Amino acid sequence: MSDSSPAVDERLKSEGLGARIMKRPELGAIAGVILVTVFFLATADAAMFTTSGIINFMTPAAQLGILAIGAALLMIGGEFDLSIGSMVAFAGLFFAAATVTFGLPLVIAIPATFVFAACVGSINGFIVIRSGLPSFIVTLAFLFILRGLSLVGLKLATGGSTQLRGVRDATEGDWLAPFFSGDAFGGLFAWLAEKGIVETFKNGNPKVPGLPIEIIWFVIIALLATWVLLRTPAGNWIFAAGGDSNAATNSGVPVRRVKISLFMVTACCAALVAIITVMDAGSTDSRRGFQKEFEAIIAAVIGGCLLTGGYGSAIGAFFGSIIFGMVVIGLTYTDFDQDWFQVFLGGMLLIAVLFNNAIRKRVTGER
Amino acid sequence: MSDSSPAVDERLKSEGLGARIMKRPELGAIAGVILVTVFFLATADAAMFTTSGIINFMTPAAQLGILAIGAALLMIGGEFDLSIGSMVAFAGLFFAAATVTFGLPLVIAIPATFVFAACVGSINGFIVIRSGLPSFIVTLAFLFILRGLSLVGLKLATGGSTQLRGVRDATEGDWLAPFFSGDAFGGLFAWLAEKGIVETFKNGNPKVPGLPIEIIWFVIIALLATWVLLRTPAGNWIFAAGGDSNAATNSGVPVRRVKISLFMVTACCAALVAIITVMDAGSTDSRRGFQKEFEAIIAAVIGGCLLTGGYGSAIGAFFGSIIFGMVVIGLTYTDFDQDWFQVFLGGMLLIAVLFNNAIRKRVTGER
Amino acid sequence: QDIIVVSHGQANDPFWSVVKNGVDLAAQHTGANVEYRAPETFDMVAMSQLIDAAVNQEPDGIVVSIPDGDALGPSIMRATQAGIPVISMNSGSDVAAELGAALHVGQSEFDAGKAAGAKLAEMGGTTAICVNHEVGNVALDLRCSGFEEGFGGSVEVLPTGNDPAEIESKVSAALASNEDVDTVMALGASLAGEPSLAAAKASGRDVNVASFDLSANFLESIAAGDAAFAIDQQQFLQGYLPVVFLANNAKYGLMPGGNVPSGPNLVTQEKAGQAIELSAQGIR
Amino acid sequence: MTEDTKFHHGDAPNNAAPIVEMKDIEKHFGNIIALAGVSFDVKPGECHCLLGDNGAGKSTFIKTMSGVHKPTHGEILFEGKTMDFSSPRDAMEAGIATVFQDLAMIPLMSVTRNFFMGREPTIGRGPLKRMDVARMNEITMTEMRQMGINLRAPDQAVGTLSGGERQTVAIARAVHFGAKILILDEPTSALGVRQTSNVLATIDKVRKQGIGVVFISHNVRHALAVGDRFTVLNRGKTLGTAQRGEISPEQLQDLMAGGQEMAQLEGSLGGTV
Amino acid sequence: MTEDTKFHHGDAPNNAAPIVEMKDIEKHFGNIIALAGVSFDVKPGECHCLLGDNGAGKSTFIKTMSGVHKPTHGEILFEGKTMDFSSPRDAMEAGIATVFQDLAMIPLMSVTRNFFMGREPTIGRGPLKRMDVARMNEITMTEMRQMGINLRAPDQAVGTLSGGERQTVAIARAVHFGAKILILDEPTSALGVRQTSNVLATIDKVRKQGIGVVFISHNVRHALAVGDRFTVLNRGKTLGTAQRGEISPEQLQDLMAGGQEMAQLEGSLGGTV
Ligand SMILES: Nc1ncnc2c1ncn2[C@@H]1O[C@H](COP(=O)(O)OP(=O)(O)OP(=O)(O)O)[C@@H](O)[C@H]1O
Ligand SMILES: Nc1ncnc2c1ncn2[C@@H]1O[C@H](COP(=O)(O)OP(=O)(O)OP(=O)(O)O)[C@@H](O)[C@H]1O
Ligand SMILES: [Mg+2]
Ligand SMILES: [Mg+2]
Repeated sequence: MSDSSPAVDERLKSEGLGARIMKRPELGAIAGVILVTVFFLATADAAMFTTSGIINFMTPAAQLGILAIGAALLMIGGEFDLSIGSMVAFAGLFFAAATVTFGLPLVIAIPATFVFAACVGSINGFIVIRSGLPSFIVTLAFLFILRGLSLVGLKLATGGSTQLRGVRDATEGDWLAPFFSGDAFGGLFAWLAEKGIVETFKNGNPKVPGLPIEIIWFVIIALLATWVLLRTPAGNWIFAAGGDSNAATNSGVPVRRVKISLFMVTACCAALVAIITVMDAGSTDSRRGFQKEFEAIIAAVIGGCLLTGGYGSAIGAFFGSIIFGMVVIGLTYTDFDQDWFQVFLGGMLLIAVLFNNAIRKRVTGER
Repeated sequence: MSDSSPAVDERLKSEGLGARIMKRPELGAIAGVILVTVFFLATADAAMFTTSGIINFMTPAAQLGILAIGAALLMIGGEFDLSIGSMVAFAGLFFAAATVTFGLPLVIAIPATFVFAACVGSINGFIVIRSGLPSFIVTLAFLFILRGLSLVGLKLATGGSTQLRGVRDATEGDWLAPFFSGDAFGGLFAWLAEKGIVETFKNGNPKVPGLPIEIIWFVIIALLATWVLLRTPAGNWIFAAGGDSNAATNSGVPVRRVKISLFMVTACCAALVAIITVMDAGSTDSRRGFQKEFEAIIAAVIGGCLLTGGYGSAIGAFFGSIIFGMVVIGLTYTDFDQDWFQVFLGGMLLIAVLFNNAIRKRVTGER
Repeated sequence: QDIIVVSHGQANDPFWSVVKNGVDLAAQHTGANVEYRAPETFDMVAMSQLIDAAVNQEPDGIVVSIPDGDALGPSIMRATQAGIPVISMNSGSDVAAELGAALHVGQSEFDAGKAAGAKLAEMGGTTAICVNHEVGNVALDLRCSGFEEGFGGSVEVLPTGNDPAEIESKVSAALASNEDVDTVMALGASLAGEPSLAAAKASGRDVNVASFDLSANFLESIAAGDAAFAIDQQQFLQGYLPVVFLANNAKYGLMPGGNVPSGPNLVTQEKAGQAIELSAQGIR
Repeated sequence: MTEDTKFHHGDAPNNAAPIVEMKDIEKHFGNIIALAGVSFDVKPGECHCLLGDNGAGKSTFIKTMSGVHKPTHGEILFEGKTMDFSSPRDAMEAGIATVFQDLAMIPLMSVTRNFFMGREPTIGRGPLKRMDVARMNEITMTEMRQMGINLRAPDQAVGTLSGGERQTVAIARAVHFGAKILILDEPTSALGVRQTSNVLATIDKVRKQGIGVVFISHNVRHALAVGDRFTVLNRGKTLGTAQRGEISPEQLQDLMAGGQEMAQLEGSLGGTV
Repeated sequence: MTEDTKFHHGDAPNNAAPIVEMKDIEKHFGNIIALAGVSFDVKPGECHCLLGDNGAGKSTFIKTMSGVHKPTHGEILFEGKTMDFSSPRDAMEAGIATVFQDLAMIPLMSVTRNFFMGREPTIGRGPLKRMDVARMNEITMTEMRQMGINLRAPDQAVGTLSGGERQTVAIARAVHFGAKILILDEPTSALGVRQTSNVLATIDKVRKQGIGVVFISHNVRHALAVGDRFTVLNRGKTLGTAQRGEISPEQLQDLMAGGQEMAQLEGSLGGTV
């Protein structure tokens, strides 16, 4: 009973650093990123990997990624949310109407949008929990409902059009605006351009006016989600709820509360994307976020999340979004006939995931 | 050791017929069908429930249903196929090219299409099995690849257009055509119309020329799939493979073979829908089957299949497709503004599923 | 009277929402009971089923768009054979008469594309991209091929998704990877036109951007001289006129004797100002 | 089979108020009657054994005690007050820790994460409040070692542990968090001899601290080794409760078999299986 | 603890050729070494017990025998020929039936469907070939009753069975299909006394039919009751094999505990846990 633990267990082989790293689901997707990068370095126009090129593909990747991280958290928690794409449109309408139609300042409109999204998310969650139905079917219903309501709401707000404009005018000069739109570190980039570190146009303007704000949000959210998952009790509960919700309940995890909170978080991620894109575009329309739920799930799965729940990582979703964004945008930089676009898209995705998987197995010696 | 089983176990309460029926997943969806029917009886134009109206909503339900039954089998077996929608386009192109471009008779073109689809399906399955990746991501890649190839193929076959026409002319008069296109029992319906049993237009033409062939296929496939699931060893293997593929393998179920076969079956269902719709429409384009994979999964889930596998039924998918078809087409018989269409669609789906679920719980006393 | 409109465009598509507004206004003006139906995506099979559903209700007239005469033909013929007057709109001018439609209101997508291409070539374009946000949608494919023919120079079709951010990035990428591109043709103003314009601006090059259909923002850019022009096919009329025709046909048996071309109408800098307000109301 | 053990028994005053009292519990699943009226109580400092044939309803019964199932009928008194646990978490917060027969572990999660699932210790505060991973790992390794299992690493996934290792995690967890009542549903079923004796010793230890233990087992010898009272269930009903010393191993074994005759093995196993 | 049982032992000629012979098996999972060279054989008509501490590698070892794992190193001879089972199905077709520790059952499926999973009897032919559901249900009920479990209905989902009922299904299934070798990984862990004695009696019965039995248990008494030979594993290595009669229960128990001292319980359990 009192045998002390041997310093080194003879039943363990020593393990390389590579194996230890690749075992973490959050890092597996890196192999895919590297592969895709190498592929495009070889085939794409050099413009793709200039500062402006990178920012160019990182912007959609970041918008997708914010959703994907929310979706990944929810998937790890064992549920789906198919309504996030529609939520982007609906929250966008809510936000645009708040600023344009009601003329509210951002300091009210933005929190209101988040609260509103969280409410819708909690309704989703509540129905799923109470009815015991699969979240797939419940949130699917909300996919349609929210999309439909966005259309109806837009027509109401504009008197017949499906596009609500004027957000840029309405929010111009608001002190909160720089946190949700435009580019950050404009000064830095101008300075870098002066020094010749980032490219400039022929007229001397920097090609990149700054770092788009969504990229900063993307990184912050990825770090935050990783922190929550790996270092907080809530993270432990999320894994438990998704791994086996029965066992988790029996072990004292408040599974219902966890799942409803996750639905709210996911909806808030959608609202954030909505606010950013609406402020950037200055307008919203009823098609915003179309099929984004799908892409978000794709990115999360590329990043190693299991559809069955209980396994995955936010950093994985981060890299998954980058892979997806890079492939979608990157193919435009290549010389391939664009008719073949979808074939390449599918092929690249498959190869990236297979590669990532093969590398992981090889390194960790798993079979 | 030799106590004989008591005639009636005192640990069982007696159970009504209702409870016994509702326990079967294949019949749970009936409650949803009834609810939706009642709803439309109350709100829709009376034309919806005339013979022609019923056939009108059964036609899309049947086309969706054939896919949904394939998807349901695959879901019960624990996998997804997101490429069936693209498969419809791709098999449609293959079939149209075979008949129009190469002028093959149906007796060659149809089997070739099935073989071809089965091959693609088996590639899907093979990659899933060998790599151990989730089928979601693998078939997603094929969603893009097949859709892209359809576009490329169409442009090749037509010399630049994305629409291939002339299938109707090419297949006219082929002895196999009546099995895959048009209406069955035309004579019967004409006679019924004469007798005034089915409605006629003002000018005396019967409103229904016959029973669309896809409805017959739909019913046959539903019965066949139910038979396989409930009465054959293969059905047992499908449930086992989806319920816990590890446990199934350990118990001697050839899980790999089962899963690959299911991918092939699903692809063949898609090919059947492709053949039927291409022959009916007389043309094909690269958007055919768009998002059908999604609708098929919806129908299967409405019908009680679990996304996690191992549970569900073909008859459930049958009724799920009918619910979906009825709601989509039914709304056009009502006076609701089209702007509200998606809101109603989502709402109806949610209510139908919630109702079905509530009834089942109430009747079986489950909690 | 009951009139049913079946189109291939969804109610939330900015273009088709204008058609629907036209339909709604015509319903008001004529007092007819009009319903607008469309499949969830560009799906000819689903659309033919919607036409069948419409025929079953035996309305006093049906308005359809015909992007694929083969696929929709039997359903439309079923209507005409049942004695229901049919007017086609938007697409299908080539097959309308053959299928028994009384007349066609619309513009040929191909011709519109051709006109736009010619105009852009005239403005000095030599190398162009055609931003197609729904590859395989035959109507959009036709716009691109018409554009290709009219433009004459080198044209590359750029397939994109439905997401403005993605479209902007892709157009940026296309501009960055080919320095020669001097013309961008977008197939929908709000979805593709506006982000294309943003990408063109960010590239710092002198690129002509034109778009099919209208949106208020895009029109403002035209007025400001940033964008070249927009092609308006005045789809409001495609919704409005057929309903009015059919209502009058039902009431008085009147029907115009030939097709009505609703466009194309190039909205250039001079004309843009007036269109902006109407576009914001969903009329243009 | 001997009855004189090194454990001290009967210390707990027989007249102490029970911590939990379950009165006439019934539980139906649809048309299946799993419990048809069972009464039971646990006093502080005693080990109350719940015995019975397979399918007798033992697990169902303790699940109603620990808040997993709501009883179809009957009353639960906790420290004298009527209680209605709406979830296992409530029961846990009241001080009831359970080792379920299916262990309630998440296979994909690490040993440490499973160990502390639902009750993670934290350090730091405000936004920096986080799990105290180092301490968690240490506690896990120590507690497991005390039960006789040397884990290779605290971050091994539970799904890759051997059956006995996994069961030990569940037991160590319950013991670590058991405040007033510790429920053990066949805790020794997958354990090796060394681990089993550790668990039995642990039961004795926690009992001495005044915690009430509910111990389910099919092993008469294990039950007699640590039990103070014995309640036997059969087909959803109680066959009766006996004090330690009032009943012989053979009688108890007969009761556990539901009164039905057993296969011809008696001799070979020295009276008790 | 007595050694004279009603079972007859040692009937199997010690010099019969083994059905399965495993030579120097190693199994690594990534960087974890679960088996570090284990040799083992089973002869027809004998019950060979595999004993050892938790995590010793018993389950891993029998999984390589039944085709679940491929050994990292080592050789498997089946009836004298080198065998390389690529799946459990192959092993099964060769005549090896296994009760896995985790039972390998599908919770959502009915008892009957689980019982016959992978080997369904059919009637009819051609396209009408179908499962013989009536016979399947009947066999299931009968076999379960023989093991001492009265099922309410053959279509109850396995997930709703009690732990012991579930284990009995797995055992009854393996016994029904075991042709040449029957592997039982802790088959009695969740069983009641009556069911346990039935299982031990069953082991004896099949052994008499010339089937080789591999029996894993942590219960020294159960092992001694039916075992002919005893192999003890410890930390992935064999500690040696003993014939029945060559070793006392106490010695065996010491070996099973991996040679480490046990808690102070010896007395209370009459020598063996
Ligand atoms: N969720 C459920 N649905 C239907 N029946 C159930 C359910 N849970 C348990 N049962 C039934 O209730 C009875 C009692 O089960 P329980 O698990 O309580 O037995 P147990 O005494 O713990 O047996 P064991 O010793 O084998 O673990 C069993 O016959 C079982 O089939
Ligand atoms: N898939 C796996 N991955 C990593 N380690 C594993 C895996 N399977 C087993 N192990 C490890 O191998 C060792 C042996 O496990 P095994 O299940 O064979 O033990 P056992 O002798 O059956 O123990 P028990 O008596 O507790 O069932 C254990 O320490 C376990 O942690
Ligand atoms: Mg139990
Ligand atoms: Mg084991």
